[in-house]
Amino acid sequence: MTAPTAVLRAGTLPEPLIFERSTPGRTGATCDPTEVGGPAPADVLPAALRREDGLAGLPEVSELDVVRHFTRLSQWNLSAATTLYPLGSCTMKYNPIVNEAVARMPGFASLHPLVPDAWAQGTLELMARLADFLRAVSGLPGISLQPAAGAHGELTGMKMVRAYHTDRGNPRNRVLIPASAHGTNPASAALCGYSVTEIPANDAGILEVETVKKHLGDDVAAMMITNPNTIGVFERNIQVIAGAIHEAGALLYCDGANMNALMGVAKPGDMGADVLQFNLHKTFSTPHGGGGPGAGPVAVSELLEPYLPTPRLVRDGDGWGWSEDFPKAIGRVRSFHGNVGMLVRAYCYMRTLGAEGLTDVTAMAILNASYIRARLGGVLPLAFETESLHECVFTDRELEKTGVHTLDLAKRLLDYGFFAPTIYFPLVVPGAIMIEPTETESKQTLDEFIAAVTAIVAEARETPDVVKEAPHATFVGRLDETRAARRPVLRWKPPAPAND
Amino acid sequence: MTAPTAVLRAGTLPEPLIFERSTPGRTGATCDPTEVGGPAPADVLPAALRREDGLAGLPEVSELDVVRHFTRLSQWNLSAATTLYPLGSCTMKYNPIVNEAVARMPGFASLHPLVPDAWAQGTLELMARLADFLRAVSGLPGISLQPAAGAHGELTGMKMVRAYHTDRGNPRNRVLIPASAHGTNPASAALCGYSVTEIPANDAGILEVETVKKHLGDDVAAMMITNPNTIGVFERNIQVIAGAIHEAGALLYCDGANMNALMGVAKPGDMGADVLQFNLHKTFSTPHGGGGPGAGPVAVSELLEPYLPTPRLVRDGDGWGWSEDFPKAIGRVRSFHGNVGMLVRAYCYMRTLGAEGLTDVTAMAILNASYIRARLGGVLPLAFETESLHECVFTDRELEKTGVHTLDLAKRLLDYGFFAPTIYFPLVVPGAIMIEPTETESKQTLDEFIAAVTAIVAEARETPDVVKEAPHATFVGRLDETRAARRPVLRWKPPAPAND
Amino acid sequence: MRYTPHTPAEITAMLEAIGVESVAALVAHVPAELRARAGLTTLPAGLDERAMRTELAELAARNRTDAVAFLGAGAYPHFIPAAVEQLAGRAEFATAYTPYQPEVSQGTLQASFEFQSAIAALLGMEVANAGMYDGATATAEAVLMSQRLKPGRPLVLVARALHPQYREVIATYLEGIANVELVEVPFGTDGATVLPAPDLLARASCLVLGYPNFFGVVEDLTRAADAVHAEDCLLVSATAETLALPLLKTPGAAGVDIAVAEGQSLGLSLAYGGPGLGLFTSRERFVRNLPGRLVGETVDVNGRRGYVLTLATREQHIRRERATSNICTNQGLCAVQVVVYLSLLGRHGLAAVAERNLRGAHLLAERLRGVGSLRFSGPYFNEFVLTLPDARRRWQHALASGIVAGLPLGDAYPDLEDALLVCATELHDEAAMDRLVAALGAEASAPPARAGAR
Amino acid sequence: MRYTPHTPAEITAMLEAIGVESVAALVAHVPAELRARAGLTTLPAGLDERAMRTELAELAARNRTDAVAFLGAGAYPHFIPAAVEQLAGRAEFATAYTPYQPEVSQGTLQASFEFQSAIAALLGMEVANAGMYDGATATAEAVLMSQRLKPGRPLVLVARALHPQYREVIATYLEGIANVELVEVPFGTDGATVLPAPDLLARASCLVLGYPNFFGVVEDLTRAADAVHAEDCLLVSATAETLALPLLKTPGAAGVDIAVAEGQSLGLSLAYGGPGLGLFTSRERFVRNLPGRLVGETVDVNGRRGYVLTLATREQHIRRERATSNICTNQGLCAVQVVVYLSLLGRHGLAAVAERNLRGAHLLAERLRGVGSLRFSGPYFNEFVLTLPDARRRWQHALASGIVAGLPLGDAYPDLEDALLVCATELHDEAAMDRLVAALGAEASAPPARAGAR
Ligand SMILES: Cc1ncc(COP(=O)(O)O)c(C=O)c1O
Ligand SMILES: Cc1ncc(COP(=O)(O)O)c(C=O)c1O
Repeated sequence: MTAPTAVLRAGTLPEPLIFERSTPGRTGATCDPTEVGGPAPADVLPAALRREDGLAGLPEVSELDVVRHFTRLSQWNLSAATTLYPLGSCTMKYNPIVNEAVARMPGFASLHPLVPDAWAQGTLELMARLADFLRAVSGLPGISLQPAAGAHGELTGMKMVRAYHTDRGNPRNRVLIPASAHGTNPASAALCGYSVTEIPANDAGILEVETVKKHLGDDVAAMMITNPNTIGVFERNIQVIAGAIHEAGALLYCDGANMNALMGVAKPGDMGADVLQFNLHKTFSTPHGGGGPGAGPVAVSELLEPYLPTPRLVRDGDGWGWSEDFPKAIGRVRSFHGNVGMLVRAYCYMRTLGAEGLTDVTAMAILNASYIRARLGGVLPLAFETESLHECVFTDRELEKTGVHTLDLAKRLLDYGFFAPTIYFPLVVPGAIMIEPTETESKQTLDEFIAAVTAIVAEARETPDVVKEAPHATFVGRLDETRAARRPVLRWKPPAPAND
Repeated sequence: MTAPTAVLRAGTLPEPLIFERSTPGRTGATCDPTEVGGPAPADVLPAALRREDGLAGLPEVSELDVVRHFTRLSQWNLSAATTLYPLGSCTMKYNPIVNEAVARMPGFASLHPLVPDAWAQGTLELMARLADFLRAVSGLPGISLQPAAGAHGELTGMKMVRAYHTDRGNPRNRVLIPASAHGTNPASAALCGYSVTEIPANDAGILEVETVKKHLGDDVAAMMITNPNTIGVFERNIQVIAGAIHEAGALLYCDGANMNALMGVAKPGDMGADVLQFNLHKTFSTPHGGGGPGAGPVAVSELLEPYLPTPRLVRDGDGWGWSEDFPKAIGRVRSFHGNVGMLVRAYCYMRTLGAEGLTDVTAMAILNASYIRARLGGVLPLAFETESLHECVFTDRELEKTGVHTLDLAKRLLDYGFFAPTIYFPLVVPGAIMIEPTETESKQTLDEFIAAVTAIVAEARETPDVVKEAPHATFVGRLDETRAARRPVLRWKPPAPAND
Repeated sequence: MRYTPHTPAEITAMLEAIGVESVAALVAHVPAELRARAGLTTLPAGLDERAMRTELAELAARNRTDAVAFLGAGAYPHFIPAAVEQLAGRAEFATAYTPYQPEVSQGTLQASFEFQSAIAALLGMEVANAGMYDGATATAEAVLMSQRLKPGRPLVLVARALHPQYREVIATYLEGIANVELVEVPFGTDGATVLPAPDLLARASCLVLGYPNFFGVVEDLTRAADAVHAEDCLLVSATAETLALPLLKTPGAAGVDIAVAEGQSLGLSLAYGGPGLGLFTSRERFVRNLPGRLVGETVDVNGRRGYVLTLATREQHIRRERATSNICTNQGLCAVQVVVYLSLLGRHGLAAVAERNLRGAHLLAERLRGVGSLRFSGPYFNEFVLTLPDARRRWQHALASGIVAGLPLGDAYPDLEDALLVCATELHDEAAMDRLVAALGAEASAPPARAGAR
Repeated sequence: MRYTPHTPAEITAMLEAIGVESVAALVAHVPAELRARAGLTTLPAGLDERAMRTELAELAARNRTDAVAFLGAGAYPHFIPAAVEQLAGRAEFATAYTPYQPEVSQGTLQASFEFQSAIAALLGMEVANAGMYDGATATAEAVLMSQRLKPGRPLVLVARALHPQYREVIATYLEGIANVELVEVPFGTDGATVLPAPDLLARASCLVLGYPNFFGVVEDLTRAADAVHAEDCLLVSATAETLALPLLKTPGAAGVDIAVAEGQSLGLSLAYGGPGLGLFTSRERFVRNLPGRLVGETVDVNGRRGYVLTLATREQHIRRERATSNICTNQGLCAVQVVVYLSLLGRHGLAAVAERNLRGAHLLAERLRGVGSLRFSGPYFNEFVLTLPDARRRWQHALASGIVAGLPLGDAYPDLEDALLVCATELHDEAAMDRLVAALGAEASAPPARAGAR
């Protein structure tokens, strides 16, 4: 048997792949296929259409095996439920447990999407109210809840932009995007057949009206702006820029991933936005799930309402129903009606907090980020000195001199029990360290985090190798990403090949 | 800030006491006390009856503080859901997750115990069926589901024994208990006003008829026998012993904690038992909860039925109702009707497995214990060579020669990622190591455990200090129990005293 | 089989390692007559998970939990935030056992230590143990502990206004314990217990009072403590509605010696009366006489703080027939759940919820004034005794419209046949109150009939 | 406030550290006109947890989930063992994000790797990614990927028997992508797709078939692959009812190039259609063209096995406008839940549940024989098209007795106005089937009325 300290490190239990736990013939949950009559598969499926490998390569384990396996695995994650997870741009706030319980109520969870509308009035009413809440927050009149995530909302929004222009005779072919934008912005624009022109910001990290104007033209379909932008700075010229964009016949797409900074502060509709996606998993606290599911509703101005995806929720007597009757609509962007389970959670969150609570969310998110910015300002240089809102971005410009880079600092933070900030994004900041604490963190936690960063910067000077070789205290050490990409091993394979 | 390796050990996050997370004025969940009318407390409670300390000493934390705190704490436990937990006599089998879900259904969980019987027919029917199941398993006709745990069942049973004898004119004053019995047996007898005579077993670990007879007399109220006994050995003379006990006018109490070894093998009723407690949290898989809640129903022969606790469940038309109409009953042993939530879980378990499944449980429990016994027999000496059933007991007789004791071996097992067996019990075995794997463990897990014990015994010879200083890989090192007992610190105290 | 993992091949390999031919051979030494009769013939066949859930859903649906019940009387409907069960129910808490190996049980142990601390603070007492089965057994154990502390005394004094089930359990526990007589102490027109005469107290090991008592009335523990201590007797308080304590003078501040309580109100679901949780607290100097488990602080080999079970020499597994109690498995997970609840609501949330209860119950009492009258004049928290003519029949009448109008007291107190024990918590809104008033009042003008259905 | 922890004192201290007077000062640089209009005036006031749950319970109760629906058509009611949601829902999985720091995200990463492995095995394909939004978007992405792999081809061939919503999503995604025409391929009397002529295939990047298709019919992928590959075109299969695959020849074995599917059937609740999960698999040599995240195996500095996100140069955060897809947040937790389900049922349980579905649906079809007839002769799994006179009105009639008798097909296929798409899974027992037969059949003897309510 292996030496125990390698097997068990401070209470963290090891665990092989679930496939490696298999024993031929073992099974967990099952049912009796013959509990009803009816023919056997071989009686009704021609041999040429039948599966022949007996599902080789799928696990053969007991229920207890499964429980232990995934319980152990779960303990290898840091998560917002266990520690500060200050990933900039991701808004890793507390995900209220009660919202999980509500979403799992059979009345919501067991509803088939194709029941007659009359049988789904609870969910439809919830969706209608959520749409109203999103109207209130965005200041825009048209809402679609269909998109599954932020990028999907961007795609949906840009499809509408294209439909709008096409409707006017020319889809146009360029989209302006600030250099600091999230990667999904250019990718979404490209998916809609647009080429991307990158727009630089000024030295303060802010878009200048003149720079935008220089790039505008009648081939420009839209400009995509994130506000506050990815360095956490409010684009204070937004209204003038919007005017210029509109003057050029283009539309303003607002990336709403940072709405956490805006509730009670400013509405995109007032800024001149024509279309915007929400990231409910950020602003409205649906759990991130290790990468989803999220929800990316879009909000649009009146101009774009005719193009919203179908089906759309419409009044039907006292209740609600679905309508396809929108000839200019871009059509569906996914099956059924969206990630409804996540919409339920977001509704619970907004309903719980209400107007006052959501306003407080933004105020406290800004306070927390500003506090970190102020306290760490002397420890690491800020990427920009400009006032920022809900997050702040530092650079490793100074740190580098010790041979320690942003990546090392991030890894070392793991040793202190924190998840790392977003790093090397936005791309315009060399060695970016982008910190978004969110409003649900206490001052104590922020102070502990500040102390950790401060300690690491000191370590970088005094014992740089400790930082460069970090993490030391995690379940596995620093992982070899180059090897993973060079010789990709993307699945476990059964010892005896399954399909030939 | 403290050195990180002390702060975070391999993914295990540190956490202070919840009180140490408090900030004056902070609050988690709350409600608006004035959402209804009605007077303020000061208007209706005289000052002399009002609380004055403002609840000082209770936590002042946010919901996220609470979530992180208890999530982190939970990760410091080993548990049956994370690893083999081979505590002898405790039957740490897999606790099916579905049973938790059923017990939490509002229909069961939100039922007030004083609703009219007609409103509780679902729960009453479940209790009636569970009682039937327990009749089938024990071979005894009378059941009370009231007791909250095994020891409480013992107390209930011995109260009935006393009532029975009192009814016949003399409560008698002695109870015979084998030396290997669980501590709750003598403690329960004593709580019923009996003195205890300890009965030795023979060299094979088995009770001899003659030994029992020698101690019997007309002052003996009962003998309490665990079968299979705490070394896992079936008391093969049980029927003759029961005869002798009955001949002396005494009763046979069977400690049913080991029923996991008997389903489909032997029924206590057939052995001559007059009264027996079940430990549903052992045999019938309700989760142990870090020490409860459990459930300790009692089963009795016809002789003792009149004495069962009240209220008793009786037929009421098509349904069920409660009746106090049993003049000889010992009365209540607790409030309401038992740990009903645990009864629901036990019912789910028994209903899922059915006759065949429960029989298989016992067969596989015995197989697993026999396998460990066979494979470890060459590594550690058995306490007794006698055939055993669902658990096996080793001694540190040989190990001791290396300076390593049972306690050290137990602590070292923790480094290998296993919970330790029950140790130093039964008291009749010097340095006892009592292993009960249960039927839900796979051969792989047993093999890993066997390899770990084998490796530790080798370590004891080669590097005994590694074992004596264990555990090394746990969240905290070996804890100083002597200090805890000598200067007891039993609570956190608020810095400024609360109540004076 | 559902939860047993071995394949036939594994079983064969294991039998080979053991050196027997079959699984049956492993039990061949059990007497054949026993084996022959051991078949579980009357048990049904098993069910898969889907079928089992269907059956259980059908059973659950036979319980009426949808209707409005104004029932307390020892079990209190309160709102439980979702985080409470979610956190306490985490598998690592739920599927561990008594923390015999503290190094890998710090989760349970620290939570238990926090539980003891929070309970001691809530009751204003010096020490709390890690929990008992329920409030009733905790009360009985408090009486037994009093007997150990005052061994010569032949009497145990129990208020008649203590929860009847608690009194019954005390009686069951005392049965067979030589030379102790249980004496009931009456209550006055205010619903509070009339303090026993000094000569009675002088012969008693303890006086047990409910706090609030069964009628919801808040006893004056301070006065009781003075009287009781003057005769070197012990005062035991037993609280069934522990959510009253955020507003009431603590037992500790009042001078109580042993304060016990039922923890169900603090985040545990009703579950038809169990599992609940017995809270057990006392003066520090009695600690070696406490029943049940205790968790204490200590350090590990590296000086790091940690927690262990301690003072185990009081307990059955060490002391056997001389133990302070026979309790072994207690209600561990309920204690974790309670400390999660106490943490989540905290100092301020607890006070708010308690105040909401008090306000609602007093509002209800006010609204019921036309229907009946308060039986007792003493102060109360969220429960009160309503007397009204023909109470039983009116109660039946309300039941028919889906309302349980409290608990008729006649069974437990024949002198209170015309009385209902009515409870309103934060779960009862004004609409529910109106329904109760209407249901009980509807008949107020009808002529009272004799002999209502029971 | 509910989820913001600071006390006034803390806020003051923090403002001091920042060096401003008030929280408002922190947003003073935002243009005043914007701030002036920013009030959330139309939002209601907040609710405490109890009131919020009451409101949501009331909404949930307005949905009818109690009745019997024979609905599939892209979302399938299946039994989900309790362990599935319990394990996948553990806070450490649910509240982490994309594993950017693999050293503290091994739980998510290893589970994702296992997911990829299990999905590849289930579909018989060489590689699987970590998941897409749903089956429809996965299908659209498969078409886009085909376009990347066969850049010159002007056509995309899509079976008319593919789920209509999947077809719509493909159309939406292709809109604005220059020079691609979408061509629908008809189905035959067996309900299977009639393979397009070679000249069409030769101009197409891919042919997309449902497997089973929207009518429940099992297409012959092997034949299709041969025909498609003969013209150097790609075959894409899209499976909406993935629980059919344990019984069907795998897409991989049939020679499919890109096989996508909807994972909802594998342990995800219906939730009114989302979140589901897009499964995306292909040949290994296409791996650098895959959309979405990929998890790969590697080692740490000590040579210990571990998992990381890999081949990220395909993705938007590196490649931006040249990425293979714009997807970022995917459906991570759904993927974890699916791999828990696949593990719990495993090789044998999956086969058993699939067989139970097939048997039940065929039994139902048999019982419906008197009421209507099967529209298509092709083999099917758990879903089939029933034609019956006056289908719409009969469907309405069944609805009135609490039964959704499948999905009327007339809206999506005007040529199938008289047809219902009927699905039966393991959740439909014989009693439910009898109710359906009775509800649809009750009118069988009545004279068919014209123009039923729609
Ligand atoms: C600024 C910004 N825009 C867009 C997105 C994309 O959102 P999603 O990941 O939900 O697709 C993100 C997500 O990280 C983001 O931070
Ligand atoms: C043999 C035996 N008897 C009795 C008991 C007492 O049961 P409980 O802990 O449920 O009170 C135990 C529990 O450990 C036991 O092992």
